[in-house]
Amino acid sequence: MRDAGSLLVLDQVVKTFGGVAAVGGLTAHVRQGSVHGLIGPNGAGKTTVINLITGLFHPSAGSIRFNGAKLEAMAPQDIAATGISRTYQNVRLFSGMTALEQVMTGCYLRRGVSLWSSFLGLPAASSAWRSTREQALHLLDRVAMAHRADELAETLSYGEQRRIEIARALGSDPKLLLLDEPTAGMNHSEAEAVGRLVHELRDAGLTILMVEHNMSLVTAFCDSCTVMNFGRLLAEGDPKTCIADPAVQEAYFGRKNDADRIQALR
Amino acid sequence: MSKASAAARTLRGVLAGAAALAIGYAGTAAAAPAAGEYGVGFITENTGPLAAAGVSYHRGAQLAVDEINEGAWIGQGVKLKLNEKESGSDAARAVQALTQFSADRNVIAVTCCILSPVAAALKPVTTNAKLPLVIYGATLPGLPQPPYVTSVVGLPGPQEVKMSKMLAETLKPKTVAYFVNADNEGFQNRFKAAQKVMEEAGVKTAGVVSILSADTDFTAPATQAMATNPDLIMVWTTQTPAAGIIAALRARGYAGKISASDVISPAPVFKKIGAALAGVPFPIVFSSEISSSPEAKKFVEGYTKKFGEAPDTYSAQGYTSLYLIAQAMKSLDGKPSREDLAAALGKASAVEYNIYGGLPMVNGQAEVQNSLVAAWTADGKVVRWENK
Amino acid sequence: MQLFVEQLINGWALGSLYALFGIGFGLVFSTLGILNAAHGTYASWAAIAGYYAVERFGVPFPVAIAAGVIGGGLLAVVVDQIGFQPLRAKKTGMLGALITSIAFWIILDSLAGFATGQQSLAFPAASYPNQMVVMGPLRVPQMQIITIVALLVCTIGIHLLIQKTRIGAAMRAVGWNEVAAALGGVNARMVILLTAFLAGATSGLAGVLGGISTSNVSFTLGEGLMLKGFAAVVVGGYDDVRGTAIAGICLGIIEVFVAQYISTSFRDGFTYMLLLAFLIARPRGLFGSASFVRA
Amino acid sequence: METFLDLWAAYGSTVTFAMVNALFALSTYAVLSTGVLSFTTVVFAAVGGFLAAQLSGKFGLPLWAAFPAAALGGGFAAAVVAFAFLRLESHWMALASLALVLITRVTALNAPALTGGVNGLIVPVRVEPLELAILLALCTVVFWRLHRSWFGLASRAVREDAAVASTMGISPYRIQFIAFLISGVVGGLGGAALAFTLQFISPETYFIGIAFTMIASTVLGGSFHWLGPIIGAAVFTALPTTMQAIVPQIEDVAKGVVLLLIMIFLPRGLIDPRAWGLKKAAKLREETEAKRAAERDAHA
Repeated sequence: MRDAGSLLVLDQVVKTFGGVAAVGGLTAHVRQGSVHGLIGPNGAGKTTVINLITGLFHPSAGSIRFNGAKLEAMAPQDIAATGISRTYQNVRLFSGMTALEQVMTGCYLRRGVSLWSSFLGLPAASSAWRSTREQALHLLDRVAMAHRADELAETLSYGEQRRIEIARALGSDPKLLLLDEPTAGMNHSEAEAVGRLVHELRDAGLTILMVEHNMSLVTAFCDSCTVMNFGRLLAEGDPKTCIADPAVQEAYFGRKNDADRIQALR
Repeated sequence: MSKASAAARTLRGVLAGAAALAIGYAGTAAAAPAAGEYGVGFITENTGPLAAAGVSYHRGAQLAVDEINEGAWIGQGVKLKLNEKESGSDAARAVQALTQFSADRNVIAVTCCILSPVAAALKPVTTNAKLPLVIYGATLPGLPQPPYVTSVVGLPGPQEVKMSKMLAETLKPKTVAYFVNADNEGFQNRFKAAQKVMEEAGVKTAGVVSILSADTDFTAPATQAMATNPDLIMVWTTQTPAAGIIAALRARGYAGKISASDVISPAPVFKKIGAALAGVPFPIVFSSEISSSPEAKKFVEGYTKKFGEAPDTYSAQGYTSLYLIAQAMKSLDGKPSREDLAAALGKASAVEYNIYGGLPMVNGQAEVQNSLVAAWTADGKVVRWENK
Repeated sequence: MQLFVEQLINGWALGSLYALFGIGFGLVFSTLGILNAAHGTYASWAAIAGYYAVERFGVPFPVAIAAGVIGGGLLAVVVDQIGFQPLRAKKTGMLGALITSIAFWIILDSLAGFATGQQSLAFPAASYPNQMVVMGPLRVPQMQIITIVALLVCTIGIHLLIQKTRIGAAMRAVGWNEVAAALGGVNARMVILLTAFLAGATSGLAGVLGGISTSNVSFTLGEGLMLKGFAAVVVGGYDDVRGTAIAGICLGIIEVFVAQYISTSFRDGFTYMLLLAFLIARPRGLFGSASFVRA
Repeated sequence: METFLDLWAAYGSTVTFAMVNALFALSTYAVLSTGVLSFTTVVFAAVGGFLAAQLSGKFGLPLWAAFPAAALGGGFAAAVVAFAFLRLESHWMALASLALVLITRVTALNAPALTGGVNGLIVPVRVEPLELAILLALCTVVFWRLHRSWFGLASRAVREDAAVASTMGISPYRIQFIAFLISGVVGGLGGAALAFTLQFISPETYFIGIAFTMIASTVLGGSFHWLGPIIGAAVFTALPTTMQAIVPQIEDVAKGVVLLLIMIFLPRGLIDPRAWGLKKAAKLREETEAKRAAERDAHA
């Protein structure tokens, strides 16, 4: 029943590495057109969940459904083609590419021409290339990076690189955007800007699943959230309610010994 | 470039050469090339897999140039200069070296190659460039192609046949086991020639053990050959395997007769293997210790003085190649062109100055007349082989 | 039957050389991530070092072996520090190191040619145990027994070192991820030096033993070992010395038997077909651990 | 004019071999630019070389018919190799491809009917330097187009981070498979070009020597732009000739040392667009700072 309005459904997803369960039977729902937070202490398995959704890992058990498609056995590029796009916890831009080239690469899925006609430089391919370039510049403008379009991305500051990565992820015109700690390493005003961008995107019809550490940002940005600990669901629902949950409080602040142990396990 | 025009050019070259030769021949006594220094390109193999032999070839050639220049052998004021370029036994590098020589106007002839495939690779290039090439080492039949390609190295066959007959008669073996290079056609031919002689003499083949040139461990092949329990083991392989096989046979306790080819004649092989080589017969056309012609003695003396060691069969071949070139030079008048020289080389009916006691040439290919059967003594001397 | 057993031992001894060399090559590949084209020259130089120790100083057999082993190890350390260390900071991955190793291969091979006067040398027969050990109907050369035992000792020793000691754990950590190892308090530099030395020394031992028993001390020695040692590493799985040892022995035995019972022409083809089959059907090798997870 | 002819005659063969090596390097670059280190160019070259030699020798095919056949042969071999090898992890891929080079030589040695075995094959047709230059130019145009197309962008992404590229809808397998096909075609052409240049080939012609020449050329020249392999091949081919002229005694040692020095000081090769970008960024930063300083001065 709850599946009805959900764009993405994780059902009893398990992922084990050498016998250790990083994700142990997680069930979660992401509503269409919402900003959904995925939160939890370090080592809770949040990034693993993102990797499972995007196909970099395949679940050991359980299913992931997106917009009617079953993702669990699909290759990453096929999952991307269904309309899922992402950023990375540690920015993973391509070395040696300019900011514009990064975003152009992100536009690969909607290039509109075959590799073959692009190689031959047919008129249709050239005009498609130009229009894709325009789109990429527009996306860069959207994250306020258009003035840096022709610079090597790796020469830019960390915050700028994060913004380029978001622009790149938007290149494929996704239905679902997965942001893995998009504000990590940013100052307050930069983080605010990311928050505004996220809301703009949502209002334009995009669904967003974001991993976020900062509780105040979660309450500020997210419409709903899922809290994980030790690869399991701890709480789900409205962000404020979730954070107030004693189990969540304990996972984050209590039982310091456990936190240390998790830290050691990583 | 079309083949027709190449052929036409070749033909023109040959005709011009023949004409020049005819003129030269008419006045042999008066023939003398213009004084000056003429370059001879020498493609060395001083590095790479065959460097051990390559150094010897090179030294032989160096000595020949010294002798020819000092004695004004070609004519007053006519000198040869050896220009060396290294190939490392690699065909591509050898081709590069040859084209560079062909660009050097001062180079009138080139001499090269231990490996037949490398020589084969140079053949079209040298013919195209109309630059005479004298082969000093490679022995695949059909390599020489006068006038541009000639060879001073006798083809294997006669020496092997001669030795095999001798061994069949004196040793009277009932069975023979053979070692043969699976990847060297020259040695396969030698093996086949020897086997034919033996079988005609009623000697059975106990077994054939094939090895590869690059092999180094011969314990297993030795075990294999010894298991056939032969009266004689004939080793028809390149140098390193031959030395290794004989060492391995003796190390495993084989006390029977072994024979080999001239590859075990150079001194470093004895230094390496030692007494295990003693009494192993091999056919040879030149030996610093046995060959006794005045030319051979002069060669040995000069070589020993210059390089501090006795020459081997390879240095003898390098030496001979230069004398063939000098001989062709000598027959020409005025400033010799490459074409003229090629024609003279192609026409040569013998290497006149040689250390073999005669070295006739047929169609640009030297033929060995006199070969000996020699063996190492336990204290490292090469002597005529006797059945003991 | 006697022939069969003798050839089995011949193959075993030959394969032990391949395996010994392969262990060194595999150590560098798995721990330092370097496909080292110059590795064969360590074996050549170890044999040359051992040879000159005997030739010039008349040292006894064990000292000659030690000279080769230490020589191979030191050479490996020098090559690593000159050729590979400057590239580590620049993150050129496997490629950069491959090219510098090709450069060292060219240099060391050519210098080895000079060092031996372009000849193939051999240890004087009196300088090593060159008798046959008689065991019933069998006669086995002493050097074969020494080679077989050397492989056994090295395999067990290095396996224990890697699996059971702190240093070994550190080596595995470096192999996994150098940055992580440095953060985890492992002195990566020390581990690199130790690995390079150990790899050079093991391959050096193969070189000096091979140089003695095949009567061939020259630059071609390393090349031959390199091709077959490489095969042993691939078949055995590059991150497990036991796999390399077993694969090496098997390759040696197969090689000898193919030559004895089938044909020499097919010998190398057989080895490499086996290699290809393993690469495609079981790329982890005999004992190789499951492929890593990378995202 | 005469001096020029002399120079050409002396170094013409170096130029010719540089062009042949450039084809090998481009073939290696084709796969390397999608993040695959593979030595299989040698295999493709052997297929192309022996095919071209046999077609022109036995069936009298002219040069320009033999080249396309060699390209097809190389491409077909590449398809087979890619199918078998592309699922291997990168380290294994490198080892597997090296093993395949060894296997190719043994196979060629034992198939004398096709390859002439140990005695090799005489190739009756010769390629002129100009024809070779045209062939290389054609290949270069292809690589130039590829670089500027979606394939170029996708292959750079796959090389830098295949996992990230895959989450953007780029199939690394597909990109690398295409790269192998290109590598096979160009490698086959290179093999034929070598056969028509040497006019003699044997199984030894297509062996480790080529593997190391091509990989060294590519990395030396720079594997991040198509110009790199061409420049690298020129340098690497000219190196022995130069060393022979300067230090003939220790030619090989000198060649190794030069290679070593270039790698240590220019590990990304001679042609490195990224370094240009970094330089540009540094310059830009300087300018901005200068401007800021000027503004400060103006305010003061």
